[in-house]
Amino acid sequence: MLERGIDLVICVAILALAIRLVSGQDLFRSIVLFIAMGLMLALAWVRLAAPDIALAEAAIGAGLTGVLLIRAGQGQRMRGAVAAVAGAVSGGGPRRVVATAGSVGITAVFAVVMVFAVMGLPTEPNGLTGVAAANMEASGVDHAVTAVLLNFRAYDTWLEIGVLLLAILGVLAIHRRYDCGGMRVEAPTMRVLSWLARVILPLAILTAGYLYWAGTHIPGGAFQAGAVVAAALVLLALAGSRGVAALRALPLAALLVLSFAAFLAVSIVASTGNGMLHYRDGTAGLLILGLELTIVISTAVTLAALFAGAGPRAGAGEPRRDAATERPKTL
Amino acid sequence: MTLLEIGAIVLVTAGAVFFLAGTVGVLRFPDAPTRLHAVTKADNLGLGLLALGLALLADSPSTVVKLLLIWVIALAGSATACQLIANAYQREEQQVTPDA
Amino acid sequence: MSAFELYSLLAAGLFAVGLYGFLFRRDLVRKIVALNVIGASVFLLLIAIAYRNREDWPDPVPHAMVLTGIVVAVSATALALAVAKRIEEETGASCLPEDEDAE
Amino acid sequence: MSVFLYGAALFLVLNLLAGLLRVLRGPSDADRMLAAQLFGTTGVGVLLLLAEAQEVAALRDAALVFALLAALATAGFVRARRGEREAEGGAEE
Repeated sequence: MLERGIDLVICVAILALAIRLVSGQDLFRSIVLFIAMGLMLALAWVRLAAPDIALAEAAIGAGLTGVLLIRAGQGQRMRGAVAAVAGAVSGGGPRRVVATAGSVGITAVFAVVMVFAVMGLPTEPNGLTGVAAANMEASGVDHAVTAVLLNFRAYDTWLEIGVLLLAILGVLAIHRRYDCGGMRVEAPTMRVLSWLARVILPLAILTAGYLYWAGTHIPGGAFQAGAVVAAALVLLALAGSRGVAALRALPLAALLVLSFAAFLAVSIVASTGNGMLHYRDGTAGLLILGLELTIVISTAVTLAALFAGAGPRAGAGEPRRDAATERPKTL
Repeated sequence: MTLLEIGAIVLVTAGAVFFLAGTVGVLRFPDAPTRLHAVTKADNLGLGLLALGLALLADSPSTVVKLLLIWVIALAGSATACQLIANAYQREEQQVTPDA
Repeated sequence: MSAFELYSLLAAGLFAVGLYGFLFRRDLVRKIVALNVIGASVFLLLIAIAYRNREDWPDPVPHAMVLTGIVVAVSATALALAVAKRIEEETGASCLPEDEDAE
Repeated sequence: MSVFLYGAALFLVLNLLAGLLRVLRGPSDADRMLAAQLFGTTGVGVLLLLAEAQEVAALRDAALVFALLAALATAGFVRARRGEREAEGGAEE
């Protein structure tokens, strides 16, 4: 009874938060509401017996996404670009009313269709729980989610790492820089923050190591570990240290592609002829641990570098750096 | 019900009262610096009492250590965040009334 | 009402709300936030379905999908924000040009 | 015992939602950010309670991660603020 009460409160809160954050006028307020929604989502994952997702949400949803959006929103305000596009629909008077009613109407129709689609889901569970459970013995790990990620569906995970790589390449290209120099904007003036960042970094690395190790038998794993380290690196950068910005282009590139390359190497060298990333008997446990370690490193560096790319360019008032002299010759 | 469980209930309840006090403070206090008092002091004390209460129920020493570690880290984070927000607020005020 | 029904209904509603923001708000950062709301709704539906299958040992496959999905979502968000910032630097507006023409 | 823990968790969630009023009202961004700080601390508390009530130890790890990163969003906020002021200062010169 109480448990259902918690579920109900969480669901109503998430929906109300979403409506407010989508419809509100003040961008910063919407972003804070989005961060609050991330916290409520973490509670939803807890209620739906998905502790792995709750861990990822704690590191990414509440931490990294929030700080990315805050930076973007404040940067936009800083450049005075918000006022011009505050309203959902431009114009005034009856035209505006009609347009708003139209957009809400379309959304409402869509919502009804979605509700019917969800209610029409088959009632007989027909998932892969049994198949996964039957193959756990051979997977090399004792935690089902890790087994799916790095053994049963390792191919998907490999391509996901590829997506991360594409995203960072895109950000670096847009940023017109091939290292993370954009992160260097911060002057190290806030001593409390530097203190905290220096305390948090070793603790974050410790936590990441624990999550990495825990992932083989209880909820946790490489992605959560990487995200925690990334968040600590971002905190360090915000405190004025150079963080990943200290990396030159070549080591940065090496760390970014490390995991993708490791998957490629394993699929060529260590797999059986039955398919890519089909591990040989008895090697699965060790290979998974190795691949996970590369995921931790690459995810951490990639997420931290992504943050650098989305931040403000070296001081809004400062003239743009001459790309030709600063850009390293090759990636 | 064992003595430990009763202790846990008392501590967790006390913690919840402090959380309530913090929320009331955030909603009712007149400006940002006073609201910061409510968030940082009341809520962190509440979290400490809650962690202590749950530590009584813990099944292993490592869980107790983890609970206390969480509290200490939360303290450090929220103390820093409090100072940062206060700093930002102060500058904002100065900007609004530059001659004051 | 079971937890599965509750959370999957929430997912349906959340998708519609996110879609509204994505289609009808003009500011690019807002569109990106709305896209994240849509993402959250998809994740919720997947996890709710995993929970329905067996509450004591939920289906690990959707869990793995959502886990990778969250990481992909944050990197896509970062890329989208970088594009939005560049658009703003080039055009001085924080929305797309065709939206401005619609005024 | 678990009834008590669920009750306490529900109480904290309601507390958290009450704190949302401060985000909606503001008036300054600093007020909104301090409300976010309130969510962080309360959220850690809820996760700890649910970890005990549902007997899922991993939720304590999630609480640990939340606590570790509690100041991240605030740091981003203050930094962006500072950049904003520097830009304004530069424009005045």
